[in-house]
Amino acid sequence: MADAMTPTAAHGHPDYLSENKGLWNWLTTVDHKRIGLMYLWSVTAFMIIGGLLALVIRLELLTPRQTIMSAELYNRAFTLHGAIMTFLVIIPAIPAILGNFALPLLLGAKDVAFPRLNLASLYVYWIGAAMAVSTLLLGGVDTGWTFYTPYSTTTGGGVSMMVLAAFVLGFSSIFTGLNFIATTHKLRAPGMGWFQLPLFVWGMYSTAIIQILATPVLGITLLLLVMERVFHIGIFDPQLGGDPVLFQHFFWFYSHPAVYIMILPAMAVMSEVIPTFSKKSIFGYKAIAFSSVAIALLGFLVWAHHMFVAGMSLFAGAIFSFLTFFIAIPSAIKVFNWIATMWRGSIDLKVPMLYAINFLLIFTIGGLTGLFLASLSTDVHLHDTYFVVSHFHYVMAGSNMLALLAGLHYWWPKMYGRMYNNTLATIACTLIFIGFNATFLPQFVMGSRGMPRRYYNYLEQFQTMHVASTIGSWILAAGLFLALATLLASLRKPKDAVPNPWNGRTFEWEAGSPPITHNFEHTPVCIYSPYDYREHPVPIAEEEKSAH
Amino acid sequence: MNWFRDFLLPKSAASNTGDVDGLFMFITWLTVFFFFFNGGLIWYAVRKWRRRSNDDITPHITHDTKLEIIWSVIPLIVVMFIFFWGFRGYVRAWVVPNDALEIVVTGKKWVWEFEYPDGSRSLNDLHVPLNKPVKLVMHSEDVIHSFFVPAFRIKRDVIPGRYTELWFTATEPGVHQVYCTEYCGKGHSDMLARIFADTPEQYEVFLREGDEQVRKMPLKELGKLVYENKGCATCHSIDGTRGQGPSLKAIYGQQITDAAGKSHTIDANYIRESILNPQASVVAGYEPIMPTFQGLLREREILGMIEYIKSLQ
Amino acid sequence: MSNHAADHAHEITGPRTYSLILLALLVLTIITVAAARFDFGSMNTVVAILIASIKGSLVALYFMHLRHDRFNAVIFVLGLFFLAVFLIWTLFDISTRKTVLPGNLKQAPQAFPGAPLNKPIRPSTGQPLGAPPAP
Amino acid sequence: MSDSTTTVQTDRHAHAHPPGLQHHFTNMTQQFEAAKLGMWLFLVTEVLLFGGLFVGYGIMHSKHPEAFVAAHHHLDWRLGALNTIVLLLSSFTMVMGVWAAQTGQRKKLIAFLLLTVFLALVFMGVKYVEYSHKFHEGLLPGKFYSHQGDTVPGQFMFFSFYFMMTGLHGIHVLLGIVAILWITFRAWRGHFSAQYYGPVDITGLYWHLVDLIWIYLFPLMYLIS
Ligand code: HEA
Ligand code: HEA
Ligand code: HEC
Ligand code: CUA
Ligand SMILES: [Cu+2]
Repeated sequence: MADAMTPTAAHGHPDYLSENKGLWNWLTTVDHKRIGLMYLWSVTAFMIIGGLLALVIRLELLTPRQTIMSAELYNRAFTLHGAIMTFLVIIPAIPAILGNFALPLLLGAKDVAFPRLNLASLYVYWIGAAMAVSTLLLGGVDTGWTFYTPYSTTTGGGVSMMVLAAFVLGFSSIFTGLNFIATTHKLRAPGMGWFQLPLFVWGMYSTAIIQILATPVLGITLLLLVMERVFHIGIFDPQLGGDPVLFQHFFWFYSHPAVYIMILPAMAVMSEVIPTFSKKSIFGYKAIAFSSVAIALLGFLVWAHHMFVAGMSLFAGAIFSFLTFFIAIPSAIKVFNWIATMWRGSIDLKVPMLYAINFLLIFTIGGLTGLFLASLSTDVHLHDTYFVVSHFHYVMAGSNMLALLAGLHYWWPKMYGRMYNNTLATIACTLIFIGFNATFLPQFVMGSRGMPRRYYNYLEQFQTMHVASTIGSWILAAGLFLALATLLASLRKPKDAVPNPWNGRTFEWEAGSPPITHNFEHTPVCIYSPYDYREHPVPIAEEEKSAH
Repeated sequence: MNWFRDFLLPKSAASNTGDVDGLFMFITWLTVFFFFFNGGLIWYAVRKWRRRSNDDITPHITHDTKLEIIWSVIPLIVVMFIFFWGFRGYVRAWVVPNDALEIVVTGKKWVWEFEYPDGSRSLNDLHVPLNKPVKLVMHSEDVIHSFFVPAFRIKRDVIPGRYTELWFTATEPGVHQVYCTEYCGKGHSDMLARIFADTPEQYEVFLREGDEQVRKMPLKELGKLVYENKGCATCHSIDGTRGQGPSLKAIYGQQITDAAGKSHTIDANYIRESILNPQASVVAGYEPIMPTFQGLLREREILGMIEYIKSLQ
Repeated sequence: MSNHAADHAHEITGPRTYSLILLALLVLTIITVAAARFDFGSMNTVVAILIASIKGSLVALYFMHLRHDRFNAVIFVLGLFFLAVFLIWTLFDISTRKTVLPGNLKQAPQAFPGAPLNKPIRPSTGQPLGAPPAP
Repeated sequence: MSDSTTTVQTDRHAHAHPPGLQHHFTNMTQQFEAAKLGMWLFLVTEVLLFGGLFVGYGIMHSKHPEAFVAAHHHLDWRLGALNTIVLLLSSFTMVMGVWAAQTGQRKKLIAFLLLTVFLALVFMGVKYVEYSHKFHEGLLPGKFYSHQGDTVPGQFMFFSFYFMMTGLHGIHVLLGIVAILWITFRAWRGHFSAQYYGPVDITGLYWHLVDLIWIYLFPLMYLIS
């Protein structure tokens, strides 16, 4: 992006990993890169916990009736799986790991706007995580991650604690979002206008809008739920004149936009990885940028599509269904733009690109199955069946996890200054793709055949598909563990990564691998478009002149 | 391609499913198409433009407005089409025919209770006549449940403090599975029910003698069920205390005097008459307020009642 | 956006304006109280909200300097906009819900604290349901 | 908020940084604008947090209008109005404090800030009177409601909202008092000048939002009919 290549450590500054070693220095750091890494390992830990819970769930579902645990335990298991995966894994995953690590680098900034708030967000995350895990000691939570009233106000166990944990985790998410918006506005490198922002930044920015606007409503919803449990304030209790379905409005006003907190960052990663490995300018920069914002804003208008069968009125149902469909348009635009980016490029099938291609395929399925659910009459049949479970695993577990892995493999050399074993990582990627589809494709079929979700016991007729799904989950787990092991193994080598291993054009590749604490030896200046892959890039200023 | 539909969806057994199935298959094919379309494009691109050397030169293409408009407008048309199709099916499922048979459904942890227009009730088994619209008026006694019949493609939440409705016309005779699809706790996955879509003959039998559950029940138990479910309990106690009506405890074989001064022995015939034609002899000291149960109790239920009263010694 | 910053630093509103705004706010407070004693029928709440919004705008525009702060004003209004969406659409659903009743009930059973719990009425008997029989 | 109020970081490049400028900003204006933007974003989250309660209140009010109207007669609108005036005055003194900071008048700044704190304490005092009165009559939230002689059933729900909303607001007032005291302390230490007054401005924004919320709470709680 800038003219000069800064060689690593030319001035003799140690990189951010080597400087000020020691646990205490890490725990008190305000360096966005270190915070990103601490998020990485925290989230990975919870992903493993959540994933093991998923394996346990799948094992229980191997046979009808009791296989390895009781109904009560099963209900606690899927609730904890859902809550951990959403609140502790996927919402922080890409923004807090890759966003924290890469966003200031991509902007050519020294840090995020509020570094100490950034560290606070990590601590808040840890507190929330500790609270969530502590519910295990309080007897577990058996409400499902959606906490629907009146079940959640009447059941025992650690519901209040889990709800407060989600409340606390909300703040962590708000802090991150707030930081990203302020950073994008105020800390861009000289010369970097809005349309020279790398698209990753646009994606993070749109995500942050949702984090800021929606998360507080989740906060107040959860507080109301706790109040209902402790004080019986009555708002969700039909016997006291309240309305249990009102809770669902409150919950989904946050949680639908929240699903775009999960996918927009994934799309943001795609917009970096695909041009880099196609060695070609991103196709339709503005369309992708505006689609991100459009998805973020439209996402606020459709929440009640989760409630089509909850006794909603005909009109309300029709309006919410109608609006839901509009989100498919910006999503479609993005998918086609990415494919067009690959068209006539020079496609290098390195590991991040493989993950990106897998993402495209899996997101196509995940997104299009959303249309079954957005359409009124088919949703009536499919609501709360395994079809929905499969839909959201395709978009959350599939798309987001693949994008996280793509981004991780993409920026890994930057993070740790080391290259991983390409062959092993490719095998892992293949296993994940096969395992993922083997796990979740059968779930579409059993769902449309009527298998309800959150069922510990099921009718014999569904067993074949449950068995297939369970076996798939083992392949998937094997792939994920292999991917993790490959990355970890690379850490035992000396640092061998060059500053720009993939020939990327964005600023982070001008910093060292790994970068120094303040990122750049010299503040970079934005002269070329971040996606100009020509042999002789044309400065933006000239390009604009010739356009007139 | 019918095998594919039959693989994905349970066999349809109600009148309104055609719309849903058609749309379902349409979106299925759309998904399959786009999966292979996108996959094909990617595959082609990767085959054709795989990186040969690090100095590959690529064209500098930033956008193509015409193309981008095309691939925004086509999905827009497609989704609007889907919306209207889905909306049509939803409206059809929404508007209940006036002549529908009304059945009141109560969901509670973790059973379904059905109440027929004649006041008889059953647990987890619902009998409906074939080819007649049936309307379910549903409510819950505790948490939210959801009534789901895959073969009819219908589902609606069952909510405490409020009634919701659902209707269908069964077109396939036989037994259809009902699930609870709103998570409601420990017994959620066992909160199942069955809908028996009866041919006219079967339905006749059901109306006359009750469902299988009732037909198999010992008389005494059936009597107890009737006592609890048909409202006897609101006026008659079984522990000897006086209510709006005399207690039923230990009355069998007793002598009583009615308001007209005639005396009767309480035997099977007397009980039968008291139920079917209560005003024929009103027990002294009571108002003649007992309603007749003519037509509301089946013959076997009356026999059960007699046995039950006999047992209350 | 950031380049505007320096120029605005000197646009300092003085005590005079602030005092006038304070006066306006106090007067509006009196008007709210007065308006509350007056019956506008179904418009009562609307009038109250309207006056509150005028007051709120004064605070935001003058005391919080949104008058000179276009960008932050956009952010703030965006927040209010989505809050309005939340309120209006939730109310819309709740107010258009279909009231379903079993054939023999004319009116939905009402529930309130203190009163017996909201036991649904059993159509055949017109009586509230008793304790659920064991399955 | 706290990020803008941080002390100088030791910078390896050892440029001559103005006091109060953090290492990753290039100049004071940039830092001030960023902090202000951050504060506004935070205020938006506050609006939506309270907004959720307002939505809940609005819906329950429309569901049980008689109960809410009957219940609100237990509130004394005169105390509510008094508190409204107190908060408006405090907003005024706060903004005057910001003005004093902008014009570099340290003494006036401290005076106005202390005045603001004083008014905030008056507000809390009045709230204390109101609350103890409610406690006394058993007008408590949810299951603790023990008031006798209600004519319309369902009045308890009004008080659930009353306590949640004024309670959350009260917590914000308390936090505001702490923040203003901290700013006063820093003003007293001479941290601020006509060039560097960001933290005062930002605390002011927060305080005005607390006022703004009360402006809506007052008619909705005390004056409904
Ligand atoms: C990352 C998370 C994520 C994402 C991105 C999405 C994306 C979408 N979701 Fe999903 N959804 C969830 C997570 C997500 N969802 C979760 C967690 C639940 C369940 C929660 C619970 O109950 O526990 C859920 C449930 C859910 C429901 C409720 C189902 C029910 O309970 O009955 C609905 C209904 O409308 C829905 C719709 C959609 C739609 C229309 C999209 C769209 O955004 C998809 C748009 C994408 C595409 C359309 C594909 C790309 C386009 C092309 C390849 C071009 C071709 C396209 C056309 C011709 C149109 N989702
Ligand atoms: C991000 C979200 C996410 C993710 C990733 C997953 C992942 C998986 N989920 Fe989960 N799931 C949910 C979110 C998620 N799920 C939610 C919200 C629910 C609803 C809960 C409710 O109903 O309340 C649900 C419910 C749910 C059910 C339905 C339960 C029921 O309704 O009865 C099932 C059943 O099969 C299931 C299975 C799986 C499986 C097999 C995986 C597998 O993909 C897991 C594989 C992962 C591992 C085996 C861990 C290995 C990981 C590593 C080694 C780390 C690697 C990391 C790096 C390299 C950085 N999930
Ligand atoms: C509305 C109140 C009411 C209901 C409901 C009711 N009864 Fe009665 N019943 C009475 C009254 C009052 C009497 C006494 C007057 C009479 O004999 O008519 C009575 C009398 C009787 C008697 C005669 C008792 C005696 O001591 O001679 C029998 C037997 C009886 N009822 C059975 C039933 C059965 C079985 C049912 C339910 C299927 C039922 N009743 C429902 C009010 C009721
Ligand atoms: Cu009842 Cu699930
Ligand atoms: Cu959604």
